[in-house]
Amino acid sequence: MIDTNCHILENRPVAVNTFMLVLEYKKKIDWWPGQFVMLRLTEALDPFLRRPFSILDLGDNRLEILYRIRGRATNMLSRMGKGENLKVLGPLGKGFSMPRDNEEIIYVAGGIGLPPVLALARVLKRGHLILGAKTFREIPMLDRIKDIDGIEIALATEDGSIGEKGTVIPRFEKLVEGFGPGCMVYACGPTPMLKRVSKVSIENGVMCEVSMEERMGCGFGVCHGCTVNTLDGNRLVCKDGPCFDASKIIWRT
Amino acid sequence: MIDTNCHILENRPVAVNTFMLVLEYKKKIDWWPGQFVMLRLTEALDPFLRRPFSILDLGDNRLEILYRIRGRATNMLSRMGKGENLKVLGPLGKGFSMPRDNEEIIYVAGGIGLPPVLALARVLKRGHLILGAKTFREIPMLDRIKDIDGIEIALATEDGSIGEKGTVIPRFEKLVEGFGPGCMVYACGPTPMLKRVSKVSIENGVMCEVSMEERMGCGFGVCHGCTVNTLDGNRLVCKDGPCFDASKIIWRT
Amino acid sequence: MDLSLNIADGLMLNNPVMNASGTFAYGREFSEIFDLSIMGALIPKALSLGPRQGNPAPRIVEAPCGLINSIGLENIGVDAFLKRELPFLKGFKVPIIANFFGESFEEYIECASRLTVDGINALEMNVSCPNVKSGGLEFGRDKKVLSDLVRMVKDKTTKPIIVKLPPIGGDIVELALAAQKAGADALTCANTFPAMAIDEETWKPTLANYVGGLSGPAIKPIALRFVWDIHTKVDIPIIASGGISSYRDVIQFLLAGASAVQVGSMSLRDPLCFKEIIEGLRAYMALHHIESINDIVGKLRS
Amino acid sequence: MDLSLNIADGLMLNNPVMNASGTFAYGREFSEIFDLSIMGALIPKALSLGPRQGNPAPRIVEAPCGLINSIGLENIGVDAFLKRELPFLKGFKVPIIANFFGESFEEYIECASRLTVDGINALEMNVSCPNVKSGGLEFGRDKKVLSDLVRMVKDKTTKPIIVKLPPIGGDIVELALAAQKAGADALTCANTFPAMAIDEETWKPTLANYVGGLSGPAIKPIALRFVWDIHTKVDIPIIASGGISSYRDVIQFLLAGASAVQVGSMSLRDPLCFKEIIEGLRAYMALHHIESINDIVGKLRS
Ligand SMILES: Cc1cc2nc3c(=O)[nH]c(=O)nc-3n(C[C@H](O)[C@H](O)[C@H](O)COP(=O)(O)OP(=O)(O)OC[C@H]3O[C@@H](n4cnc5c(N)ncnc54)[C@H](O)[C@@H]3O)c2cc1C
Ligand SMILES: Cc1cc2nc3c(=O)[nH]c(=O)nc-3n(C[C@H](O)[C@H](O)[C@H](O)COP(=O)(O)OP(=O)(O)OC[C@H]3O[C@@H](n4cnc5c(N)ncnc54)[C@H](O)[C@@H]3O)c2cc1C
Ligand SMILES: Cc1cc2nc3c(=O)[nH]c(=O)nc-3n(C[C@H](O)[C@H](O)[C@H](O)COP(=O)(O)O)c2cc1C
Ligand SMILES: Cc1cc2nc3c(=O)[nH]c(=O)nc-3n(C[C@H](O)[C@H](O)[C@H](O)COP(=O)(O)O)c2cc1C
Ligand code: FES
Ligand code: FES
Repeated sequence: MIDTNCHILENRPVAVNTFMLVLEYKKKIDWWPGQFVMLRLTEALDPFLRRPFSILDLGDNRLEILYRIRGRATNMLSRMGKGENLKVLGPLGKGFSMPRDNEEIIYVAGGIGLPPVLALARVLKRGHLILGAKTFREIPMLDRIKDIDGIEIALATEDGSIGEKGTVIPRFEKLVEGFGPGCMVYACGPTPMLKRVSKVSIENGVMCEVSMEERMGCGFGVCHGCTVNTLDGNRLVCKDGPCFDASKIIWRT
Repeated sequence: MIDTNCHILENRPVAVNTFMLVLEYKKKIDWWPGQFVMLRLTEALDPFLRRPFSILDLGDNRLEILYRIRGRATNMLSRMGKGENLKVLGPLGKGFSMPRDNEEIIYVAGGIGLPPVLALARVLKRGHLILGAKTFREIPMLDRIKDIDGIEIALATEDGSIGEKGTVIPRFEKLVEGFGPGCMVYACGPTPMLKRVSKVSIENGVMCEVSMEERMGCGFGVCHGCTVNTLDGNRLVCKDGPCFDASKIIWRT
Repeated sequence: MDLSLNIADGLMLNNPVMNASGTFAYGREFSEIFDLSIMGALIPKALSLGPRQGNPAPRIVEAPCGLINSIGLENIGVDAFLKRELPFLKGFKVPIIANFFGESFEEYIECASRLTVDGINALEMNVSCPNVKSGGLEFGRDKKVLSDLVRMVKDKTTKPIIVKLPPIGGDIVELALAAQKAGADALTCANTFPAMAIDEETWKPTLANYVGGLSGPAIKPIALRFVWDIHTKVDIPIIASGGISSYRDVIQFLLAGASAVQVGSMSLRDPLCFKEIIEGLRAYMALHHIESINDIVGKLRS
Repeated sequence: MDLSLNIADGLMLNNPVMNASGTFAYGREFSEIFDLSIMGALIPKALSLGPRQGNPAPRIVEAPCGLINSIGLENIGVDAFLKRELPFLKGFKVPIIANFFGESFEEYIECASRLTVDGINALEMNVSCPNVKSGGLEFGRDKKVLSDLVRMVKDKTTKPIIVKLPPIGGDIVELALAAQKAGADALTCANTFPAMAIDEETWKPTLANYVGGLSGPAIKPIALRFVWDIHTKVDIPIIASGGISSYRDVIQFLLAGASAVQVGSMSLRDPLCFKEIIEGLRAYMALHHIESINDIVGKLRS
């Protein structure tokens, strides 16, 4: 983990309210999908806290982040332009674990839960990616997603504007039941989706890892703000996660 | 007075720590040298207050400001680039008064006190401008200053790197004494300079107007933060000034 | 859609957004930028019996997400206000709340009775003023002193009395209860926080007066907590003050139990914020199909 | 150039910059980013007798120039700390100040006595904890309770006692005087401010615990005023806490009378700020030809 100043190379819309941010990242550092960085937008003291974003890709002096406008900071970020400076702390947290050999892999992404899952699919180069969104226009970079070596893509949209109409769950259930206990599931997205994916996985005796979200104070384990309740007690999303064994999570109601 | 969003057209160094800021200003509005604007750097809440800057020029959709880095906000401003947005409230305050006909005019500027005085000299197109600075490299846009129609320029630098060595005062005294009570003095600069200029003017029975500085909360007369003590009681720099009849000012020690 | 609300007899507002006292002068400057009749109420600068010079400059300095002021309650005095400023303000057909203070019980009482005139709808007592008799301790810091003061002022005026609480130095809930018991018709919660700024280059305090009061968004989370704490204990309406900068903030304060809000520091930075806040509130209510502002007040969900 | 200073017997610091408790965990994470031996002192997370889970999430939320936390004093308990964390921290050869609290007098006393071990240089009492016996009122809110508590703890330990004052609900100068009289060796001024955040979309409090404590630059001007007010009244050293974010802030607090400072929230945002602050301090002293840090403390000019 290092803290470094980065220039913006690109910051362009790629779907509704969704942007691709490319930073010039000059340090050499190892990372793994599921890990994230904390971005500081400004030297000024407001917004005060950094914000967590998954690493979509890191290498060749470039850090790629895919983000959606959600509140104040993401709004401000979307208005920043080429040449402006950000401070980047990372890579942080524990990424997804490695699948065992020969296993089938299912990636499930809902909405802006896409980046960590997409990053993993690109690295592992095998398996099935189910991507859910509200509508066609909310899906970023569909061409690039469709072209990942070794990955089969299925889409689901709430309005049926592309792929199956509805959520990712029916397709996911079908796949899991087909593959049986041998397969491995990686998921990131809205909490209700994660809960369902976990439940289905557990019912089918399948290993499932979920990337969790929580409001963060620091991102590196010192404030104990980002706690998640697990069977092993309180765990920190930023340090013990964000990727957790789904069977350990005690979901908030 | 209006509040309007402006894009930065230029923001470039023109002397040591000194920048020329040009904003795209689309509104048509009257102004007069000595008036100022309040700049809001960011939608974020820090820095919280706007900062006052004299209008160097306003017209043809352009607002020109000449500023020097002094603290946090001016530092941040100096790092902003073309296309970024500022909010501009103005024109504010009372500018310099008109000189009477046939009068000799002396403009005295010290350091970054230059903009309002320069603006006036450019509009009136006659008189003598005495410009003081620490050193040659702190004087911005010397070419442009030297070329103003009808204005005679004298320079003084503390280190003698250009013009007379020392302050603007000796030259100023000589001019005032030469012209006598018929002349009119306009001054802006550091308080010690303003005090000396006022004193010399009063001793010579010469009208003198000084542009004052005070920390401002609002810039338009509602917070009563920018008070200056005068023979007529408390006056507001932002609303009753910033230009005041020097003989009325009760200087703080 | 109805944004109006009732704070006290004779104090009916068209909407819950007022200015805060001391950041609006007597209204003339703002009236040149927007139509003051959109406001829920107008509160001129604090008034004392006689005119006051206030503190020497510098008397304002920026702070993180806020500012510190030591204006020192400069004002033209009650009589000059009634003669020169009130007629102008009355023209906007918006309730006028006169903020006032004194350095002694007698001054408070005399002010209140002189301000009991047509065209003034309520009196807001600024009790963060040093009590000369008790060695300079602020009136609002001591429950007993505060309730005596409120009771005596109530006796001398027929106008609703709003007590503006000081945020620090005592337990604000106890002060609120004391004010209510003494007859206050509403509370403003709260005034600026005691604060200070120092210049590390000159080694001097930045304000000529050494200390001042902190205001602005910095204090908003504390003010919100005060409103929530007080709301669960008192029955009279609460007017929130402290860092309100957007219609979102207004909704938050209403949910916490405030009936109305005052906007101060933010209007120094963005003079048009009153308009934006009131319009934002209207748009929010329309979007969420909220009929009346009263359907928000105190409606925090668990 | 000498940045060292003495807070109490056995508590000599190489420089005046410490971390604040609760934003540093037990030091392991920061130790991976920079060498902890540069610090003036190290203060682990608040300890209670037994381990505590703290509050449910969300327990942190941003505020203007700061943040609100309701961690709820989650910690591993005194015994686990002594066994698992203290040996690690001792390795940095920097004074260690154990921050602790209880829910009863007995718990405070028992904590203090268990923490009276080699390798711990002083105890910092967090008195912003609800006193279960007195219906949940914080220990630090009542002069009498506070001085009883301090006296009893002093009796049970040979370590210097630092009392960390709560900023709101009582008069902080009176609390400081009470703590001094009861035997406190130093004061930390101050803890977080009671605060709240509300989500105007869900109409719910943002923190699961409803309320929390505000920290960060937002509160700096108030903390600075506290230090100044207390400094002119008490004789024991003051450790400043509240919004310190740069070496400039450190100088300001020293000028106001603090002997040392704690940095909390800022280090969540910029984990390397400790280094920058200490280096900035050194550079400032060199530039201004200041021989000793003691030549700054309380040297505000008029
Ligand atoms: C490990 C991790 C990785 C993430 N990766 C990405 C990513 O790759 N792309 C992306 O677009 N977003 C990502 N997020 C979410 C992103 O951090 C938030 O959208 C962002 O912090 C919102 O900041 P804001 O100021 O715009 O919103 P705010 O104004 O702070 O909040 C708006 C709303 O967003 C929610 N929110 C804010 N912060 C968080 C948080 N930390 N966790 C959960 N909910 C929050 C709250 O419901 C809040 O009401 C990630 C979050 C985490 C924890
Ligand atoms: C009417 C008026 C016109 C001005 N015109 C210009 C101009 O054309 N070009 C230019 O470069 N500057 C001008 N200034 C000064 C400019 O406003 C300050 O330099 C700026 O506000 C500093 O902001 P900062 O955040 O960088 O400094 P801060 O960090 O706020 O302060 C740094 C130091 O600057 C001084 N200072 C800050 N604000 C003021 C203030 N409002 N008045 C006096 N001293 C202050 C203080 O000594 C302070 O210690 C003008 C000021 C006034 C009042
Ligand atoms: C410059 C200034 C002057 C003030 N003067 C007064 C005053 O005269 N009377 C008063 O009761 N409050 C006064 N206040 C306090 C405000 O009315 C308000 O309660 C406080 O600033 C908090 O609200 P805000 O954060 O919206 O500014 C003043 C505040 C400022 C910033
Ligand atoms: C996340 C968090 C946790 C905290 N936990 C404690 C604690 O355990 N014990 C304590 O005495 N203070 C605690 N505090 C208060 C800090 O030690 C410090 O006094 C306060 O945050 C003000 O300083 P700052 O503005 O530099 O953060 C905590 C603060 C934060 C932000
Ligand atoms: S965000 Fe601070 S511990 Fe996880
Ligand atoms: S700056 Fe507010 S009155 Fe002049």
